[in-house]
Amino acid sequence: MACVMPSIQNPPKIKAMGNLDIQNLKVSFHTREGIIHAVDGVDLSIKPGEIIGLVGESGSGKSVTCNSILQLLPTPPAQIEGGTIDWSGKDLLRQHDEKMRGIRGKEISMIFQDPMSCLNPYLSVLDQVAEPLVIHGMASPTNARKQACEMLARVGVQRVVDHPHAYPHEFSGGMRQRAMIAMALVTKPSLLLADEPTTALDVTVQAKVLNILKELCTDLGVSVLFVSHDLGLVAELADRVVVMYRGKVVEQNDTRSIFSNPQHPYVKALIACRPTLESNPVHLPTVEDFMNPKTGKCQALKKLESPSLNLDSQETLLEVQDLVVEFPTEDGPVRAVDGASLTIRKGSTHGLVGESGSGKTTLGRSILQLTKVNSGKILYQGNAISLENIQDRTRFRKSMQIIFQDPYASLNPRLTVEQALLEPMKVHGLGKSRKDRIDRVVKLLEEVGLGEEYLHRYPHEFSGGQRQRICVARALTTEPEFIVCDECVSAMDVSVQAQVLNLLRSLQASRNLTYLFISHDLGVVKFMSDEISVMQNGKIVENGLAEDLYRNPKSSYTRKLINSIPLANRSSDFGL
Amino acid sequence: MKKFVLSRVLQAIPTLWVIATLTFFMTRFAPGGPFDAEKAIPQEIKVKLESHFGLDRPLFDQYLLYLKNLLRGDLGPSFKYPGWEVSELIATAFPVSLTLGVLSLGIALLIGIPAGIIAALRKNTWLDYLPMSLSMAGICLPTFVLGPLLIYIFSTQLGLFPPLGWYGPADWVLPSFTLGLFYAAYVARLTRAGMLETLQQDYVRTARAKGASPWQVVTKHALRGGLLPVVTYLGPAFAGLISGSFIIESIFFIPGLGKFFVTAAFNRDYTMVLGTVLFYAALIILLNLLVDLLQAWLDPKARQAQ
Amino acid sequence: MRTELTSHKFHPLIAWVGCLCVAWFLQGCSRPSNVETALDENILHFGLGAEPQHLDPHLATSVAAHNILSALLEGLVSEHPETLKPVPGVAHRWEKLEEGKTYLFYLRDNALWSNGDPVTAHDFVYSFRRILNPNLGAQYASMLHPLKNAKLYHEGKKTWEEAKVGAEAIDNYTLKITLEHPIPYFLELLNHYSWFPVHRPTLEKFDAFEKMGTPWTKPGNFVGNGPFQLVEHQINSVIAAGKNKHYWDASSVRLEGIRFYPIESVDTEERAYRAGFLHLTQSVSADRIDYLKEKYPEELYFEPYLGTYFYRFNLKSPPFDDLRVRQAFSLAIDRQRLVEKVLKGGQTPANTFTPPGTGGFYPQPQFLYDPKKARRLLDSYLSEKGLERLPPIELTYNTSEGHKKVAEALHGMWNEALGVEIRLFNMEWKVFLSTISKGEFSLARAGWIGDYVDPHTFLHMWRSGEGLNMTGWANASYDQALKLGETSNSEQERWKNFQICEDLLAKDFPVLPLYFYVHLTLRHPTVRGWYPTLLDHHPYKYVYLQKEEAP
Amino acid sequence: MSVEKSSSLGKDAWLRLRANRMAMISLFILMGIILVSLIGPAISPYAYDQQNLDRVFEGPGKDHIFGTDNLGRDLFARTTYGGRISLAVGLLATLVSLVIGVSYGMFSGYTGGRVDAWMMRAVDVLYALPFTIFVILLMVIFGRNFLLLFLAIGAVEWLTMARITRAQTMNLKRSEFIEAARALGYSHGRILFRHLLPNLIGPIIVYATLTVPAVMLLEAVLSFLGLGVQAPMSSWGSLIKEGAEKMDAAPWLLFFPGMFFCLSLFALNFLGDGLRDALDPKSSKD
Repeated sequence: MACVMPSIQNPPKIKAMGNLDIQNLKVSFHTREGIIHAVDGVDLSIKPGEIIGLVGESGSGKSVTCNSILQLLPTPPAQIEGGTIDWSGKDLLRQHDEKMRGIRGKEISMIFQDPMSCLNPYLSVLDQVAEPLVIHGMASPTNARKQACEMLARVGVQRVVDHPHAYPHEFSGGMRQRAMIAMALVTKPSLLLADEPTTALDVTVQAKVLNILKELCTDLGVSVLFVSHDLGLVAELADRVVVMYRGKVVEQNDTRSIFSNPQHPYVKALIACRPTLESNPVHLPTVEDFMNPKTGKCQALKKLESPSLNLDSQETLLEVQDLVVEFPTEDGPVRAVDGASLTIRKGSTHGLVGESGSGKTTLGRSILQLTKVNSGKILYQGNAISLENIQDRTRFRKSMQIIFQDPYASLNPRLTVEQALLEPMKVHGLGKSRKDRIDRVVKLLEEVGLGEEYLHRYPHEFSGGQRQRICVARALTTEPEFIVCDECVSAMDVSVQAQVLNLLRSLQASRNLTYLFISHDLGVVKFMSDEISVMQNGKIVENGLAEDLYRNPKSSYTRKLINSIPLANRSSDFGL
Repeated sequence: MKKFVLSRVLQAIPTLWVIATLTFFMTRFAPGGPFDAEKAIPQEIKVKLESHFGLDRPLFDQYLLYLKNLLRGDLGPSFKYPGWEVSELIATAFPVSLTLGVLSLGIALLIGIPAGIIAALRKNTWLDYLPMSLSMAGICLPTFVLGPLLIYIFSTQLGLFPPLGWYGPADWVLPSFTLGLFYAAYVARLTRAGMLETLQQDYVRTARAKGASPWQVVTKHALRGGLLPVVTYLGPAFAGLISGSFIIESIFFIPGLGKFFVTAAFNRDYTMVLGTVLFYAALIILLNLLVDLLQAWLDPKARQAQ
Repeated sequence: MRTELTSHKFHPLIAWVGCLCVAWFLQGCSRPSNVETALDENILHFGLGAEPQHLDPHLATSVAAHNILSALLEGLVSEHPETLKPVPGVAHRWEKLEEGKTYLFYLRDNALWSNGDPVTAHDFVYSFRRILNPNLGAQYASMLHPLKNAKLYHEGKKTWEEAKVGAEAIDNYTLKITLEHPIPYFLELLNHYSWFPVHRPTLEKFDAFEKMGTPWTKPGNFVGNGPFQLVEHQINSVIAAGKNKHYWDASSVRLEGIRFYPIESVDTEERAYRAGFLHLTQSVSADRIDYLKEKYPEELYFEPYLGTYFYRFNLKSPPFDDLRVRQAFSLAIDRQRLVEKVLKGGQTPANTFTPPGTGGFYPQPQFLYDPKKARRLLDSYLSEKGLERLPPIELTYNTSEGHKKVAEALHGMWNEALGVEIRLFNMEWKVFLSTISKGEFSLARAGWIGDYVDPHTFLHMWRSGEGLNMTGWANASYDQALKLGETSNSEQERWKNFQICEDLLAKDFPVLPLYFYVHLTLRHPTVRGWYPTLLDHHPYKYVYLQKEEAP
Repeated sequence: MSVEKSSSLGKDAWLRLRANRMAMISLFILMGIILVSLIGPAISPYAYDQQNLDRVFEGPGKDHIFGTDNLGRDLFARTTYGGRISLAVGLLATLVSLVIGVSYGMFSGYTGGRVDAWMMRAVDVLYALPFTIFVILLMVIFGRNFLLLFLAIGAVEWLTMARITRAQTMNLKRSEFIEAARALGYSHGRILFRHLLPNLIGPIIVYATLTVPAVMLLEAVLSFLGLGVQAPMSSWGSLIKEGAEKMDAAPWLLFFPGMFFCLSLFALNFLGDGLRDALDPKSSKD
C-alpha cells in the first residue's frame, strides 16, 4: 500500500467559491475534411478543493474539454455545439470575452503541457510570472514581482530570485514547468487546469514537479483538473479519476476504485498496456485487444517470461570504446559524452537510460556518425567506421538506421509516405524497378500495420503512432542490421506506445535486428532490452543484464531513476 | 558580446578592402573618363588634368596610393567638384539623407506594422486583403509616380505641404511618405508572415489563459517574435533608404547622398564613386551589426548564441 | 487564431504629441513663397539647371557657371541687356588700332574688387597669363588664342616673357591688347568668362595660379569684381550671391541678391516655379509645352537660342561612305513636321548648319525635304551595290527623353520614306562620348551651342582634323574658306566665305542638321529688365523686381 | 496506381489552390493579362511603333481604345507589346535570381561555419559594388546582348534572395528530418534539393512575387544605361516612366500601363500567397 492519498489525510481548506459543473459539453472541429466531434456530451464536476484526474489518449477530447472551460479554443475551426459550463453561477460558455478575461488567470488558471513553448521566450521569467497579478490589477508591477519572487521561491526556482532578468531558455524543462506552476498559482485561483503538465519531462523531474504541484494546491486550497494520458501518474495525485474515450466520458470513480475495479474495457486496457518493471511480457496488450469484443480478453495481463536470449553465444555487432564528444560553447567545450564504452551483441536490444542531458542521445547519434566524435573508437563488425569514400558511406548508411523521438519532426512534411519510403531504396539501389520498389514499400507498410491506402498521404495526416510506424518502415527500407531507437516512444500515449513497442519487438524477431534502445523511461527500456547501460553526465555509470539491473541496482543514480517512476507504474497490479 | 562585435569589425576590414579593390578597378575599366566632354579637350590639356589628379601614373601605383590615403582616412578630392573633398561632400549630405531615412523608415514601420498585424489577425478575410493591398500601393506606384502624385494632391491642390526643398519640418513630410510607402509594403508583408507564425505559438495561448486582453496579447507577447523578420530586413532597408533615394532627391530637390551615388558613376568621378561605395558598404556592415544586436535585444536566445 | 482588436486605448500623451507635430508642420507650410518675399527682399530666385562644376572662371565650362560668374565678375567690357552689344565694363572706353589688330582699354579707376582693392590692368594680364598657363590645363584657354603669340605660350613652347604675348599693362589703368589678326567679333568674345579677371592676392594665397581645385572659389574666399559677391555655396542645394558694395556701378544694381538653385529635373523645376519657389526656370520640358501654354500663357517664353541640333554621319564605313545615302537620309526628313508635330517648342527647322542671323549672317537654306529624290538616290545606291535593301542602320544617341523622341520620330520618317530599318541605341553619356570619339557609330546624335555670336563658332568644328569633327570628313576648300571668313575684316567677304562653307556641308553631307534650339523658360511677371538674347545672357545689374500692376 | 502517384503533390496543391478564391481570381487575372499581351499586338490594327504625327496625345476613344502617345502611336498596342517584354523579363529574371540566390543561400546556410561567414561577406561585397559601373562594364565586355539584361538583373536581385534562403536553411538544417535524411545515407545534393528546398518555398515565393515588379522597374533603369529594351520597343517600366512625366497633361499614358502593372503585381502576390498555402500539405488542416 504505497500510494496514500494525501487529500484524505489532510482535508483541504475549502474555499467558498469554485464549484465547476460541466453539463453535456459538445465541441466540434470544422475542417476541410469534415466535422470532427471532439467532445461529445461530457459531464464533469469539480468541487472546491478537489483534485480530479482526467485521463484519455491523445484525441480523446480531454484537452479540448479543458480548453473550452476558459474559452481558449481557436474558433474557427472549433465550435461549441452545446452544453453549459457553470462556474459559481456563471455559464462560462456564454460569457463575454471581457468577462472571461477577468476569470482567466484570476479565478481559473491553467498550466500547459510543453513548458518549452508555453513560456514566452522574449520575456523574462519573473515578468511572466508577475504578469497575471498586473493584468488583473491585483498588485502594482513592483509588488507583483515581489509576490512572483516569493511564489517562485516556493516552487523551488531559486534562480529567478538571484537573477531577476533570467529568460526561459536559460532554464531546464523542469524549472520552466515549475515557473509555469508559479505563474498559474500566483493569483491564488480557485481552480487550476493542468493540461498534461509533466508529459514532456523526465521521470525524475516529473516526480519533483508533481510533488510541488500537490503540496501547493493542498496548501492554497486550489481545486485541480489534472489532465494526463498516464493513468499511473494520475493515481499519484487525484482524488477522483475521469476517463475519456473518443469525446465521451467512459468511466468516473474515485481513484482507488478505478484502479482496483475498472469497469470499462478501455480503462482496463489503459491499466494493462503500460510496460512495468516487474512484469516481463513478450507482447504488451494494446487498447485494441480490449476494445475488440472478439479478442477482448484480459489475456494480456498474464505474465509471460520472455525467452531470455543467450547473450554470450551472440557475436558482437558493435563496440564503442572510450567515446568522447564535445560541443563548443562560449565558455569552452562541453563534454556531452565522456569516455563511454559499450558492447552490443547481434540480435539483441541494448537499452540506454538516463535523464535528459545525460548524453545518451549524443552517444546514439555519434554511433551513426551524425555528430562529430572527438576521440574514441566505434567498431562495427570489428571495423572502424569510415565515411571517407562514397561506397563505404553508402554501405554504412544502409546497414545502420535511426528512429527519432519525434516522428513528426523527423518526417519531411512535404513528402508523401510513398516518396519518403521509395527514396532510400532508390539511393541505395534496392529493388529492380520502380514497380518492384513500390511493391516493397507496400509490403513494408503492411508489416508495420499500415495499408496501401496510406501511400499518398502526407505525414501530418497521420496520428503520432502511425507516424512512428512510418518512421520504422522508413528505417527498414534499407534492410539494416542495426537500428538506434532514440526515445522513439517517449512522446506517445501509453496505448500507442504499446503498439510501437510490440511492432519493434516483432520486427526484431522476424528480421534478426539489433537495437540500441535509448529512453529515459526505465520501464520501457526494461521491457525492450536484454542489456541496459545507465548514463549520467556523459559517463556510463552502470551496465548489466536488464533484469539484474532493476533488481539490484548498483549505483545510487539507477536507484533514483527507479524510485522516480510513479508507484502505480512499477508493477502491473499497482500495489494498491 | 564584445567578442562578437570585435570579430564582426575584424571581418569588415577585408570586406571593405575587397570592395575598394573591385570598385577601383571596375571604375577604371569602364569606358569614358572624368574629363570626357562633348567639347573634346585638347590632348595636352587632358594630360595636364590627368597628371593633376595622378591619373598618369601606372594603374597599380594609383591603387596603392589610394589605399594608402584610405588608411589615413583620406578619400581624396572629387573630380567632378574640384575644390571639394569627397569626405566633405558626404559629410554635408549625410545628415540630410539620415533625416530622410529615419523619417521614411518610421513611416514604413508605422504603416507596415499595424497593417501586417491586422492582416495576420484576420487572415484571409477582407481585413487581410485590404491592408495588404493598400500597403502594396507603395510598390505598385513607383516613387517617380507617387512623388509627383503626392505633390499634386497635398501641395498643388490642398496646399498643405511645400512641393520641394529641404528647409524645415514641413518639407520632410512628402518625401518621407513617398519613400516610406515603398518600404511599408515590405514591412507589412514581413510583419504579417511573422505574426502568423507567432500567433500560433503556445505562449500566446498561455498569455490568453492569464487573462491578457487581445491588445496585451498582441503587443506584449506576439509582436516581439513577429517582428524579428522585419528587424532582419531593416539593416539593408535602412542602408537603401539612406543611399538609394536618388529619385526622391531629384523630385523634391533634396541635397542628399543619393545624388552623389548615382551621378558619381555617370561622371566617372572615380574618387567619389569609391568614396560613396565605401561609405555605403561601411554603413551596411554597421547596420547589419546593429540589426544583429537589436535582434539579440529582442530575442534573448540570440543573445546567448552570440 | 482569432482575437478581438477592439479595445485598445491610445495613450493621451501620444495624441498630444501628434497634435503638436501637426501644428508644427502646418506652421511650416504657411510660410510665404520665395516669389512673394522677393519683392521686399529684392532677391532673384534663379533656376540654374545644373550644379556648376567650377566657379573658377578659367576652369569653368558650363552654362550654369556662366550664369553665376557673370554676376560675380566683370570683364573689360560688358553687354547691353537687349542686344548683347559691348558696353563699358571695367574699361570705360577703348580704342581700336591697326584695323582691329590692337586695342587700348582704359580702365575706370573706381572699379574695385569686392574686398576694396582696385581692379588694375595688371590683374587682367595676370588672369590671361593664368588661363594660358600650360600647367593649369584650362579647357577654354583656346578662347584666348587670338591674342598674339598666346598659342606659343599656351603650348609650352615659350615662356610668357619670351613669347611676348599680346597683353600688356601700360599703366595701372591702361591695357594694350595685340591680336594675331583682326577679329571682327573680338569685343563680344571678351564677355566669355575665360576673359574675366581674377584677384591675384586671393589666388596666390591659395596657391591657385597653376592648380585647379583649390578652395579659393568657396564663399568667404572668393573675391570678385562683379555686381554681386559669393555668399553661400551648398552643393546641390543653393548658391547665393549678395550685392557687392564695392562694385563701381553699385548704385544702379537694384537686386539685393540672387539665389541660384541647381534643380536638375525639369519637372521639379517646373513645380518649383509654380509653387513660387523660383522666378525663372532654366528650361521647360518639351512635353509640357501645350499644358503650360494654356495655364501660363503670359509666363512661358520661347526665346531663340544659338544652337543647332544635328546628327553626324560616319563617313568611314558603309553605307554612309556613299554620298547618295547621306543625301537620301537628309532629304527624307520633313524638318518642318518634326518641329511642329514632335518638338512643338517653337524650334525652327534647320535647313542650314549655322542658325540664321548669327551675328547678322543669313545663310541660304540647303537642307531640304524631298522624299522622292531621296528614294531615287537610295535606289541608285542599292542597285549599284546589288542590294535588295540597306542593312539595318544603327542610330546612337545619349540617353534622354528628348533625344529618344527625335530618334523615334526619325525612325518613323526614314522607315516610311526609304524603307530602311533603323535600330536605336541609347548610351549613358560617358560611354556615348567615348564611343563617338572612337568613331564606333554610323549615325549619332549631337548638338552645338554657340560660344559667341558669330558663324565661326559653328563652322569651325568641320575643319579637317578638328577634334569636334568626328565624322571623318575633310575638305581643303572648306578649310580655306573658313580661314578667309575667320580673318577677313569685311563683313561681306566673311559672309561670302561662310556661305561657301555652308554650301560645302550641304554638298557632302557629313552632317544632318535637324533644328535650331529655342530657349524655353518660365519667367515670373515681376522680373523686369530681362530680355531675350541669343546667348541667353542677361546682365543682372539691369534686372529688377516689380510688383505686377493690376490689369 | 503508379500513374496516379506522380500527380499527387501537384494535384493536391491544385485542389487546395482551387479552394482559395482570392488566388483563383488572381490566377485568372494573370492569365488574362498574359493572354492580352500575347494576342494584343496581333489584334490591334496598329503596330506598336506605327506613328501618326497628326493624331498625337489623343485620349482613349473609338480608334485608339487606350489613346495615343506623343508620336501618335497606339497605346493599346504599346501596352500589350510592352507586357510581353515586361512579363518575360520580370518572370525570367526573377527565375534567374531565384536559381542563383536559392542555391547560394542554401549552400551557405547548409555548410555553415567559416565558409558561410565568407560567403555572406561576398554577398556584402556585391551589395556594395556600384551597379551602374557594373552594368556598363558588362556591356563593354559582352556587347549589347539582350540576355545580359537577365544576367544584370539576376546579379543584383539574387543577393537578398540568398540572405533569406540562408536564414531559413540555418533554421531548418537542425530539423530531425534532415538528420534522418543524413542517416539514410542521402547525398548532400539530394538533401539540399529534395528535402530542404521544398520546405523553404514559403518565404521564397513571398519574396519572389515582390521581386517581379522590382525587376520590371529595374528594366527601365537599365534601359537608361542602354541595356535591354531599345526604343521604339516598349515595356511597362518605360511606359510608366514616360507616363509619369506627362501625368497631368495625358493621364491615360500613365493609367493604362500602370493598371496592367498593378494588376499583375496584385495578382502575383495573392497567387503567391495562395501557392504557398497550397504547396504546404499542412495548410489543409485549418
